Amino acid sequence: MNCSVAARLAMALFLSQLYVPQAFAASDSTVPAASLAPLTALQSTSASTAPNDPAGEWHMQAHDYANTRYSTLDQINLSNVGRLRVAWTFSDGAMYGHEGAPLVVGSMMYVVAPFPDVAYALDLSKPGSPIKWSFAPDPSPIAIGKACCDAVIRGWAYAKGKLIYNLLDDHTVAVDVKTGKQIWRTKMGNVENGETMTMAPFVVGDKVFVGNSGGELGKIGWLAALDVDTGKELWRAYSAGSDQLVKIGPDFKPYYDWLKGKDLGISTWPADMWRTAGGAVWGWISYDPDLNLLYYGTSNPSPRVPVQRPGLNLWSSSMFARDPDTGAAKWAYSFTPHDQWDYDGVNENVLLDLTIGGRRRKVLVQFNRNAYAYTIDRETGEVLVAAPFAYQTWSSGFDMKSATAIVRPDKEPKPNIKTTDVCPPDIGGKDWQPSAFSPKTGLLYAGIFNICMDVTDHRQSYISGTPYDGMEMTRQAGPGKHWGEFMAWDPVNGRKVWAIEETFMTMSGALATAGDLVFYGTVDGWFRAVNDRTGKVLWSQKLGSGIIAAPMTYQGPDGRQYVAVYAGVGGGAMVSKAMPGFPPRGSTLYVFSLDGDSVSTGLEMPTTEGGSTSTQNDNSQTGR
Amino acid sequence: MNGRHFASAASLLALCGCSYAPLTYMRTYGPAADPITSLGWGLTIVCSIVVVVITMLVLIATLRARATRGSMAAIAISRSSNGLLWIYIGTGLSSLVLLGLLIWTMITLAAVADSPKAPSLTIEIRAHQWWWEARYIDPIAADTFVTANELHIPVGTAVRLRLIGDDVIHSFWIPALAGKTDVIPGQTNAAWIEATTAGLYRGQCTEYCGLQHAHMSEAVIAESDAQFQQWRTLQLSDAASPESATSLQGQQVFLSHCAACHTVRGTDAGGILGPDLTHLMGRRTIAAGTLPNNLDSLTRWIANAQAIKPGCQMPAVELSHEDLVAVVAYVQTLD
Amino acid sequence: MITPGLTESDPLGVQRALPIDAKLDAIWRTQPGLIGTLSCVDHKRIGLRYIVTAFIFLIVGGIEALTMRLQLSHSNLTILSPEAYDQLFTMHGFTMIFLYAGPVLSGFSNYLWPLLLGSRDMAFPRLNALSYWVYLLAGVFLYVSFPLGMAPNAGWFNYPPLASGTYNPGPNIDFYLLGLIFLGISVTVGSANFLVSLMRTRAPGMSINRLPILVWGTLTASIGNLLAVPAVSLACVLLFMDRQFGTHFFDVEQQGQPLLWQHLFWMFGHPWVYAIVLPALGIVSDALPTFCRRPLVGYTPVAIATVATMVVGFGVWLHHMFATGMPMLSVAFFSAASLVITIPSAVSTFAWIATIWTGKPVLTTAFLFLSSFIVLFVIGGASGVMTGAVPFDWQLTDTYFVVAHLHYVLIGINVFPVIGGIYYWFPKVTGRLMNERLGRWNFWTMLIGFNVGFFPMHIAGLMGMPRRIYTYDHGLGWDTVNLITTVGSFVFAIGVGLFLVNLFVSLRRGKAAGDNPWDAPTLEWSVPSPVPAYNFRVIPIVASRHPLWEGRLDEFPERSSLTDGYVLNQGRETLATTVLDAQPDLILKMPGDSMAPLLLSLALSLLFVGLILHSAWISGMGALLSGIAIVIWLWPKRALGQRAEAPHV
Amino acid sequence: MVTTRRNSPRASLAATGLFIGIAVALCGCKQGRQSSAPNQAQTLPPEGALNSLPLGALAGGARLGVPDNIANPLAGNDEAIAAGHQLFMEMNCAGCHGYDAKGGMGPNLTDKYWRYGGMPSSIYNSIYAGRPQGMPAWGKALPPQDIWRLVTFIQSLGGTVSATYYQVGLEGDHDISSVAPEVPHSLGDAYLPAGVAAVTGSGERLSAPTTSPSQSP
Repeated sequence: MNCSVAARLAMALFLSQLYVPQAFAASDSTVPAASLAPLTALQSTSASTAPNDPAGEWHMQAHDYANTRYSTLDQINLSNVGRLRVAWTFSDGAMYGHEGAPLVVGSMMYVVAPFPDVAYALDLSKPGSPIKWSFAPDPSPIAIGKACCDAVIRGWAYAKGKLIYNLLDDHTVAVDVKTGKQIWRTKMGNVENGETMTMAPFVVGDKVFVGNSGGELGKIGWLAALDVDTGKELWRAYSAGSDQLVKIGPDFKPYYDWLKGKDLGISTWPADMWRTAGGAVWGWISYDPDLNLLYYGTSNPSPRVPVQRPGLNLWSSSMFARDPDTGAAKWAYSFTPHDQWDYDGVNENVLLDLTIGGRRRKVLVQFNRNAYAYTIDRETGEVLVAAPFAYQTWSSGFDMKSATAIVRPDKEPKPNIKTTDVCPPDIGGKDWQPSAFSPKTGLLYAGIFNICMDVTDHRQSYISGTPYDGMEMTRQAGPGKHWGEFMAWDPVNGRKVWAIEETFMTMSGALATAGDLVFYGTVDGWFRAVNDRTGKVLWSQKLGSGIIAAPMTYQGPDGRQYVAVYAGVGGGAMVSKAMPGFPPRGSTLYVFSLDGDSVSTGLEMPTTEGGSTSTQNDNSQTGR
Repeated sequence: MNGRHFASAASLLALCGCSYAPLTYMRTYGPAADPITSLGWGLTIVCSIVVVVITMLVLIATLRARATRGSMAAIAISRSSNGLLWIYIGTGLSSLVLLGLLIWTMITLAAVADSPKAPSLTIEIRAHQWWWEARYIDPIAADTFVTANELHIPVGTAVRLRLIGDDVIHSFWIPALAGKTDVIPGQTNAAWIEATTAGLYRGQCTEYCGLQHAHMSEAVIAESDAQFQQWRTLQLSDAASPESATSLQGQQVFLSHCAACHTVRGTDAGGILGPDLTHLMGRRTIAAGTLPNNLDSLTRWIANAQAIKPGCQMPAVELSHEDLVAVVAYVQTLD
Repeated sequence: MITPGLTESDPLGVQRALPIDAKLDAIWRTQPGLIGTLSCVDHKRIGLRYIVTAFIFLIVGGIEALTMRLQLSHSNLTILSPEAYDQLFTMHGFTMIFLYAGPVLSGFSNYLWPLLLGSRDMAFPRLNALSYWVYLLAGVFLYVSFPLGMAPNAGWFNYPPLASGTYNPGPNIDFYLLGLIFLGISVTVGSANFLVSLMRTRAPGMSINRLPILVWGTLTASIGNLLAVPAVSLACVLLFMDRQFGTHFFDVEQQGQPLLWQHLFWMFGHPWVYAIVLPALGIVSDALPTFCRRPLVGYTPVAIATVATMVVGFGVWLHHMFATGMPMLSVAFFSAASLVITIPSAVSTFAWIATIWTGKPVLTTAFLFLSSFIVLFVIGGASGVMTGAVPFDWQLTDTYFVVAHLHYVLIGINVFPVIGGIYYWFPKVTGRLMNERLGRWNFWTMLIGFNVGFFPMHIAGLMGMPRRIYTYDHGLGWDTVNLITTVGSFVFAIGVGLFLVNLFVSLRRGKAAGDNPWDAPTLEWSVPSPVPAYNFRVIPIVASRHPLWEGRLDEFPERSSLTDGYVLNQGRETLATTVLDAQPDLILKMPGDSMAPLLLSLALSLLFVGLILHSAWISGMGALLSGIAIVIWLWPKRALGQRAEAPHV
Repeated sequence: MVTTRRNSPRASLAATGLFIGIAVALCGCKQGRQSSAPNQAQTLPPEGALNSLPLGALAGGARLGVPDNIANPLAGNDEAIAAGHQLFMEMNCAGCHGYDAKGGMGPNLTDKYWRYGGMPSSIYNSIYAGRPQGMPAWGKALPPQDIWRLVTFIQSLGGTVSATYYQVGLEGDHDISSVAPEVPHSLGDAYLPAGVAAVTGSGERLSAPTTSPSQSP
């Protein structure tokens, strides 16, 4: 894919954007963009469904190793999605941002609240899904003041009868799903110095992979493997430092020459600054069982003031492909070397198999915060497609030969001087909210942003336990008044197929189902289902708070298909808290089904007038 | 007519012994300054001659035909003819002299405006209120390190200086090596220095920058290439870890009291408000040239910096005597 | 209408009083008492007030300088704290340059212009009074900050960001900014007054090639001020808005430019330093010939040189900023311009030397001051050339060499001619001669003290001593040089003291001087001394540059008529003449004494006090009162023919 | 004929003296602008030394920096506000509390809601001793003079609570009208267990912190 093709692609994309009418999206009126490309050409894009969990259950946050968030359930489909009603709800009472998705194993649902990270098991077989057990780990309160971006938890994992998740105060805990008792708790670092953990653990076989947050407080990032049964740490790979620390060995073969060399984790940093390098691992992990490779990204270099750290600052704002058993890195790629805008690299890598240039390729697609959507060959790390998916002004083009974006000098932030109209801002064209892939359409569906910023840097001292970033910024909407969009993306041609404009930034994850539907939520609280081919909104429901979590779907013991999503605004969405109409916080899990039916409905249960089922399972209430 | 020849010839005239005035620029040691010194001596001599001539003319004119006693009115008023000739000759001669000086000035300007050969070393100098931060820039990022107030440079190589203002306007000046260049916030000024002979060359901030403008001096140590490389490798290394009990306790006191403002590479101390102390004992002086770098100065400075440089940013840190002794012991391990 | 009058003079040359004198005196005399003093618009009283107030500020500035010299007399002294030293050197600079040098020359010009030009008063007498009152109140406004310990402390040039709100949050710098804007009003108003007076109030026949050089000097200075003062007033307003109302003209973070202040300041700065020396050169060019018993050699070249100096003076301001990293081409251009500006000064220097050489000099004290001025002028000019050469200026700038240069230029060219001028014109002002013996002591003490004090500063500069340091370390070789400078400064101070003693002694016991003790050629010596309120009994008709020497020089037949001319005794009147060749044009009705100037200046000071106190009420009231004072001022008066005459019944 | 009508210098000397007097009276009346001697360490009674925990560590248990009712010696002083603002940026406070001090990882410092007391002395103690939810202890890194400068800067943001206000909160003022409407009746309610939200006065205000200026955790 020589650069002329990419240029034409970018132009095509740009033109297609022009046709997107900039109509202000009323609460549920959306305007689909270009019509869908002919089906056959895309038919060939597919994704592995390992580890092939039971169709009706949801064992891991991203549904499968490839991070597709695609469910084969089709009981809810284009024809009946209009009848979706709330079946039941559950509130965990913690007022921080809710970013995780519930897990369903068998007839039990497992959820974990944000700080203080109380876990709940809900018995789906009983009416109203009562709490079977709850587990309160009681993490240290220091973590609240050290978590850079709200005391959140981005997800939890299920493996071998254990619910495994990270506590904000730098511990990983495993809870027996039968009894709700703690099996093991491993301390991964010191929260006093500013290292916290918010990422969703990722389980492969008998290993669980966890990473840290704390790039903002100057903590060096790492990915660690723990044994599922004992919690013992097997290996830990850092994001900077000597090759030995970064676990770069002889079989490390990055595709591009500027990533080759000895101890790049030290030589691309000024003397001794790799110790506070950042590159935290707080995003999503994906795994290819055939190649036996883990894929994950690292966060921004620290401090965020580029003049203090000349050099490429490897391996921050990059991604690694590692062998899960030994942790040895097979290849790596840096999205934004010497990252000056805090664009990170931690977003989800969706593993797809598609045809590019006539050849069948195993690829991964990442919508990076630097507003470029990358389609990368996941065996070799070669960048096949890199096209902007959102409005950006920081780079004047993409050099496909070295796979680096060409930086515009006037958009480089400088200390004590305000640089205006830098797009995308620090939270990027799309942040960590995970996208979904539908093999039926071969498209990726993601919520993205349309935001720019004025940024002033301030040179930073490293004072342990205090922030080490130094970016002062004010954010405003990009072209057109809307802050966010929900779009469908063609990974083969690097092209936006359709987009729905949203007033607020679209911070929720996406869910694609076999029922030709895609579900997403908005920061002002709308939960929508849209047609995955045309982008037409078929159903919308206003929830109690903003939605920044990812929806999921499962088949309950009663055989019905349910769709569940958390509504609790917080996390990154708080950057727009000054906008009029910004919702208050919440902590409610909403579960929808057709006509609101659930285990509770059925002959034996009395119904009050107005058709809503009584949820009170107290005999004294019967008959009224 | 290079600087050195002029200097020796004119040393007899020199009213001051230049040897013990370290900041003089009438005797210089580098291609960025030598042409200026010749021009300087030339200007001084030409101007002195002009002054002497004019003084003689005024004295003679006054004494040759002065009126004796008697009232003013008694002396006849007359207008002699050749007065204008004075003006034509005088102004003509002056213009010629000025033209000559102008040409010499432009030649010198061309010679010192920028380094004839491409500088092989770049130092980024950032001026703060009342000390100098120097960062040695290198294509390999890991060879970039920070030091303060004293610059080591190899003899005979041109050094590019990038001057970046951080708070108010200062002026970086090493008289023996080059003219001064202001350090202005919001812009990066470029300058260059080069030393032909090894030695210590001192300088001082010469743009009024607040209370301690008087105690903001800098120095350049020109040394052989080998010595320079050795110094550079030492600077790149992390701070040595203390051994003795007092210095270990001193490190704890340092980490809790001083880490917010000072950096010691290899420890958790990462403050950039004050100078980088990783290799403090390698420097001749402390507090931007105000005190010699010895035990007594360190103790007095850490105990009460305000007494020595009133108004400076270093606060009077309240330490018990035992902590003070410990932290001084620790600081002295940072060589 | 011209009335013949008898003129005889007694042996001392004092004219006999005639009845017309009493009538004119009654018209022009200022009422006695406090009201008279406050409402006086007589150019002579205002001129003297300027000189007296300027000398008070000279003494205050001198004391500040001596205190600093004590602190610098030896290394590592702690007589002054850094904050105190910073406030002292800022106030010394501001006082000497703004509150002494300019105003003392305005004083001379105010007193002498009507007498030199053959007129009864300046074109705008009330405006003249306003310029003095605003000057006085601006000086007081600034000096109020001194006892409160909040005097400006960022140097007389006041560069941001040091002078910005972030690094200087207190009211110190607001006192500087508002004081300078307030003083700017006085300078602008005074310059406008001089300009119009020159164009309209010259005696008939005094075409522009017959003007004394002092008039040329002050005229050029005034035009220079009118063009330059707005630059610094704008800079001060911008910095004041940055500090108080959050604008970002000089704030780097919001893309402001600190160098904008330096450009604006020096665009005013350099023309200003010429404006405070050109009138002094004029004094020399007028007084020296009298003591050499011959007219000035090369009147036209010297006049043109004066104007040329100011014109080129507008094109050299960057030589104050050679070290700020300007591009080499612009630096080279300004360096060339700075060397070129020496040529007009060379013309004047050789003109003076030729005048002494070809004349018969009488060694009075005034002559000593005026001739020794030439040497100091050349030393200052020479060191100016040295700093004009840009590469050498990279070494010299901001060292004590520049301090030596500016003191040689300012004291050499401003103070020496001013004191020489006072020795020369004291008899005309007071009718008494100053004591010559005491004058000799005063001269030699000042000359020796000045040179012993300030010449070693060249050496300190060449040895690398930076400016504005409150102390220095031993072992830098600066100790002895600074000690000599301190001693010299004290001797110079004693010299100035002796001058004041001579002044006060001669006021009471000076020998009677008569009308023209020096037998000088110009018009002011044709009137009795001390000068009556109405200056001239009759407006003279001028035929040459030196009306009182025409007879003896006998170079051409026409003679100035000093006794026959326009009497103009119908109220306060003077003659207006055409601009170029001064033909009688019309009779100007001059306004009498008025309180409006004082009221307006007090109202303006209230406005500025309100601004410094951040109180909108007080400044609002000040603005309102200023408006009212202006209305009172401009109210049309019948006496001045500004209202239609009532029809003659 | 020597006339004495000339204007003797003495008269104008008197005039000048007169005006200096008036001007001093006019300007002298400016109150409150006492200039603090720059940086001369005001020795405050530091109550007890902190234990030797590293700077970043929790020091909740440390003894208080100053007694509770001491007034801020630098209140309202221009230099102190400017120096305090500079320290706020240089000591990374802006990183947690936001560059406009309106909150981020750390709480908003410009409103009326103070978890650990809004009086200048309580703010001094919060800085001096640190707080359980992640506020580091600055008692050893910053001398008292600098901490008081930070407190003066925070006071200039308008959020702090005057002593009488605090007393009213403690004793629960029965006459509601005397307390500013948007303030809850009693300021002094005990600190709620971690994580449990207590919705106070104006709905959105929570004991939990609002979130960060930037979003990448």
